[in-house]
Amino acid sequence: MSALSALIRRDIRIALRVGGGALIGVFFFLTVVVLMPFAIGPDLALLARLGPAILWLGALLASLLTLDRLFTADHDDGSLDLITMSRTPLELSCAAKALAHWLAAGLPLVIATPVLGLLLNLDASATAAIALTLLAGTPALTFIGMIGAALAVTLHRGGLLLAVLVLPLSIPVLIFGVAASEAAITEPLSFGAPFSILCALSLFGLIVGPFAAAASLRHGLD
Amino acid sequence: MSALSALIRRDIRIALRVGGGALIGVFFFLTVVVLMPFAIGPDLALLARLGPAILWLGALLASLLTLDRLFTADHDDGSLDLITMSRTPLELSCAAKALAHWLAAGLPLVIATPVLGLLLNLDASATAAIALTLLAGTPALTFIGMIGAALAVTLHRGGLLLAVLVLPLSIPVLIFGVAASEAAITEPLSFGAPFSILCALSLFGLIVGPFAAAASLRHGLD
Amino acid sequence: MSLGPYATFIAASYLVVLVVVVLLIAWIAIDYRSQRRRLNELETEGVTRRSGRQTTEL
Amino acid sequence: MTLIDLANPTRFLAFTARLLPWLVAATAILLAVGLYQSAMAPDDYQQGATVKIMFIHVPNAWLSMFVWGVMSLAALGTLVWRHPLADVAAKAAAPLGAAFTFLALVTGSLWGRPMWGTYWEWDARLTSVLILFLMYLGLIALWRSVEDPSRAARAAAVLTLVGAINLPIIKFSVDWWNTLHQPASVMRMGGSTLDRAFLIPLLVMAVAFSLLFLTLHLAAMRNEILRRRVRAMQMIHVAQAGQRAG
Amino acid sequence: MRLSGRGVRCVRGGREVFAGLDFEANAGEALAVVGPNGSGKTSLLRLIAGVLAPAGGSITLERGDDELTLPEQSHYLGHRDALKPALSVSENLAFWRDFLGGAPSNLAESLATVELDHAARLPAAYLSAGQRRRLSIARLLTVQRPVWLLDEPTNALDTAGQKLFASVMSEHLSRGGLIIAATHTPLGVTSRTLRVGDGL
Amino acid sequence: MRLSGRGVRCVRGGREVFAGLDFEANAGEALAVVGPNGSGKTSLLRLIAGVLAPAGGSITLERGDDELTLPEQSHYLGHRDALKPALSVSENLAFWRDFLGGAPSNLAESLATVELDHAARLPAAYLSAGQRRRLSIARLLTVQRPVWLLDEPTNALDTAGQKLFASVMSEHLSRGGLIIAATHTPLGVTSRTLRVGDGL
Ligand code: HEM
Ligand SMILES: Nc1ncnc2c1ncn2[C@@H]1O[C@H](COP(=O)(O)OP(=O)(O)OP(=O)(O)O)[C@@H](O)[C@H]1O
Ligand SMILES: Nc1ncnc2c1ncn2[C@@H]1O[C@H](COP(=O)(O)OP(=O)(O)OP(=O)(O)O)[C@@H](O)[C@H]1O
Ligand SMILES: [Mg+2]
Ligand SMILES: [Mg+2]
Repeated sequence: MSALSALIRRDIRIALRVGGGALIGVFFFLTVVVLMPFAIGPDLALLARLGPAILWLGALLASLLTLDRLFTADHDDGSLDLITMSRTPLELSCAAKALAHWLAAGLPLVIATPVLGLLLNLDASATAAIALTLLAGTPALTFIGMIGAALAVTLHRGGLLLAVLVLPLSIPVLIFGVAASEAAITEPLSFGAPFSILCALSLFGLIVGPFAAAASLRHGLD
Repeated sequence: MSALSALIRRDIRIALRVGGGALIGVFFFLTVVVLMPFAIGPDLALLARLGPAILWLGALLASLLTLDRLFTADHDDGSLDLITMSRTPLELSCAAKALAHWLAAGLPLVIATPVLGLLLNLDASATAAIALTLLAGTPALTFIGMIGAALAVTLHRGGLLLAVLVLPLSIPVLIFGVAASEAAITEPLSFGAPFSILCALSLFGLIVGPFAAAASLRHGLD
Repeated sequence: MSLGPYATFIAASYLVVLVVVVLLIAWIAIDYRSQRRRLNELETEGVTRRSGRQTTEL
Repeated sequence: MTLIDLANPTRFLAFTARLLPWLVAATAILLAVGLYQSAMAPDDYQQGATVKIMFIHVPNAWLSMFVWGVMSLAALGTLVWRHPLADVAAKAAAPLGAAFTFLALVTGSLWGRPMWGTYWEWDARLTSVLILFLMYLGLIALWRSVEDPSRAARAAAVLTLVGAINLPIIKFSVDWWNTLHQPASVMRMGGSTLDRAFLIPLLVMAVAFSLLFLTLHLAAMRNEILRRRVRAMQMIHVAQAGQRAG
Repeated sequence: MRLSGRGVRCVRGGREVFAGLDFEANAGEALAVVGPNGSGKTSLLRLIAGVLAPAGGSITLERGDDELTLPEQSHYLGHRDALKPALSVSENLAFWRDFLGGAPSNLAESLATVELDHAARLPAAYLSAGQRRRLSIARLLTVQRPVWLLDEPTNALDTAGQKLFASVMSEHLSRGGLIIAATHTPLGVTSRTLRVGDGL
Repeated sequence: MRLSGRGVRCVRGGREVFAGLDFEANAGEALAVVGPNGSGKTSLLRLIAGVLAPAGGSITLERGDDELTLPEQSHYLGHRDALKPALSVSENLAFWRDFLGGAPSNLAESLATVELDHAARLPAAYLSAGQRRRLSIARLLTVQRPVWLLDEPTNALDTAGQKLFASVMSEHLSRGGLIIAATHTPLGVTSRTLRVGDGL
């Protein structure tokens, strides 16, 4: 237990120190959102309509941008060898690392959503709905992305195909996330269905992610 | 001259072999485009109208996604020291690296555009116009992003911080890229003006980028 | 002086400016105190700044 | 005392110590006069009393851009002359600039609600100020995230200069953007030429805020110099401890 | 306690590095693995550490802790030093202590042993090559493990550092520890020698 | 040709590493930089290589090529070996040859000198520590530079490799080259010694 909490604390600390982790993720999110009107035009109604998609894309991007080095950084400096050798099961260590990543990079996005909702002219209930779906969905992004991050360690000898195979897994999350947010805005009654699928995806990722990542790491070291 | 071409060939070869670069960029591009219909709903006219904006946003984000390790990878393995010491001016080496990155990661986006145009219900001439603006504009994105990538070396940290620092700088490119594409679709006569500004921005980036990057690299090594 | 129907907005904007300026001043003042204090602490610990440095150095 | 002398940090500290009280007094007096005049200013026939927001909004908006200009000059000093005092000036200015930009945004929003019926509009000028604000935040993040101040200074200088080139581009391109999508509709007020009744309080407030910036900037620079001295002495402290151990 | 390998075979990148390798080391003994560059010394250590899988043969630890696997009872000190540049020296060490389950209190002590106490608050990015190596050695001291797997441990150490490390090793041996070290230079403690890759 | 430093001062991360350092080396001479860990040997080499800027003093090369700066006439061999794991051994070497402007033909020859010819087509990721070091040394042979700046060059080399490298160095010296090497072990060629960091 204390081993896992040490790992989580270390990763969060590094994230916060190196490049400001949380805050910078939020900045990035903010910048992406600010970019939108430049591309789409200052049409507030349209912006509001695209709001959920924009916020979800921003969140996906903000998690993707930092996720790819989740394990390669530890591999390159040799930490991963020691983590594999340690008495903590590798699955738990992987889960702890993903959790730390989500705490440092995913959660701040959820917290920043209300401010961004204001800029996109979303009303309070819509913003709340999007924040809720992000809260339920970003863990899935992190935990599924973790598999790709683990494969990246294995693959530094070529064969990027696998990494690309993992990315599509995050598309369902994105689609149901956006669908749930839109449902919440346009027809509140049908919010439940996509939202529960989103939660199911997150749970699924929570279970499959660490095992798949640990399996590919075990075979990936050399 | 042969030094620069050696550098370009090496970087392209690594990008293609280790992967990530081109394929992941194109893949992300695809994700963004596929997601939009879900967000907007089945309104084909609206989709076509937003087409240029969506494609440009996708391209902007996709080039960002792969740019952040442009110099840090070379810094971490010591190549950057030797590149700085060599007889090739650092500005030219920087430009060569950015060019290689554009060839490996930017050009595939341009090539993928026709396919994505189909998904967005754009007609042939509109797709061609967008591809043309992307061809003229993505070099600007790469060359401006290069400044951020160079700052990453100075700061010992990659990823988001740079994206945040550089994203505002790429806004003019986005504005004129979208403006030119839309002009090509709605009123072909006024295509020239924004398009030439776009080209001017690319040229401008081509000049400022390498100098700024080289300046920050020179001070950044230790 | 009557501020009309939008008095809250006017008052709010003046208030925000006041608060931010006061915060800035307070931050600078507190920062000054704490730097001075740490400098004194170090000096009483017998740490000296090196002599013979270039004039442009801090 | 020449400019060269001022470049010496110790002399700078001594000089500003003598200058600051006068500056504080001047700022306070001008602010008081400006506030009094703006309170006494008549209502605008179109905007009513909300025109009073102008007296704080416009100076802050001006300063938000002016401070970036100051930082750009300092950045040149850092890169060309490699002068540590230029680093200090740039670093001390960034939070101040961010604060003024923030105030321009907030007061503008608060003015926008009664005038346009909305706090925020994706309008050219508003968006470019928001981007300016983001760039300030990015710059502050950069300053904070690098341990070694002189390294941070050079990185920040490159970014400041690139940003400075970009500012006019943003402004200029934003016009294009606007004409393509919607006609310009903002930033109008009772005629383009200001009545003297508004102009004089506005100018007084502008000068007062500029003085405020100057005062705060000099004070923040002093803090920064002291901070670096503390840092240098801590380093020596560490080295001396190492010497004793080794 | 006895660590032994029987007929160990190692394949890397599709090529056989060595085969039929036998070795053994008892508690209190150091085994120096020597051989030309590319003969498979590092590979052997990584096999023992469990981060590589053997293509044949077996490696066993007898009379160790039965609850734990061999890697879980081992320290591995490789070329890559598992330090995070953004964390300070003591933060780095504290993390490994907590993660590997060391006793809570002996951090400052092991830093002092490797003469890094004055640098405890520096970020690890500021360390020189030898200082990094010393910090890695501090990890061995902070967490108790009976088996030490060392890959060219004296690299980058200055003469004083090499002496210091020799005394650290003999202290470990005298407490019943076991050391397997790949090396090109004399190890500094009495050791048996295992030669790999002569056939190549 | 003569490389000399006068009153060189080095500050890293805000801390002074050394100050007032004088040194000189003439053509055909090797200078061994020695000193305890963290005394600034690597820093000195990087100052000469131009990747660090001195905080004071000056470093000059007399009677070299007037058209070129000192770094442009130097080879730097550091801890990080500037190899791309995804490229093969010969691709790596060919890149540095082309980029640094070496003669076109002598690639296979220098690989043979460092005994890596059999591994020419392996990806560099597959190399052992000593093999990587040998590949870095091949770079020195492929491109001609009068000044060699070597940071613990014999690290990870086996005994044969150390001998081989000694002969490479003396060959370079006999052709009028100049070597500055930071080291903790005897260099293998006759050299003068520069001691750094004794004051600290
Ligand atoms: C968030 C909202 C706003 C922002 C970010 C903003 C920003 C700015 C900026 C940057 C300037 C300086 C422009 C220059 O000197 O070129 C400015 C000036 C000005 N603003 Fe605003 N503004 C906002 C809202 C408003 C509103 C709602 C009004 C009035 C209805 C207004 C009225 C003015 C006026 C009268 C000036 C002076 C123009 C001049 O220099 O002649 N602003 N604002
Ligand atoms: N990147 C850096 N930033 C700040 N300080 C550094 C950096 N690298 C090294 N230092 C500090 O500079 C001093 C000299 O380091 P250097 O690497 O030159 O030592 P060295 O003599 O090569 O030591 P070693 O024998 O261990 O290789 C050390 O005290 C170290 O802490
Ligand atoms: N990651 C890898 N993938 C494939 N082959 C590898 C890998 N690492 C090393 N090899 C090969 O395995 C062999 C043994 O390598 P190893 O690193 O064990 O040698 P070593 O004895 O430690 O050499 P050195 O003295 O140079 O450290 C070498 O021939 C090398 O080419
Ligand atoms: Mg080895
Ligand atoms: Mg060194």
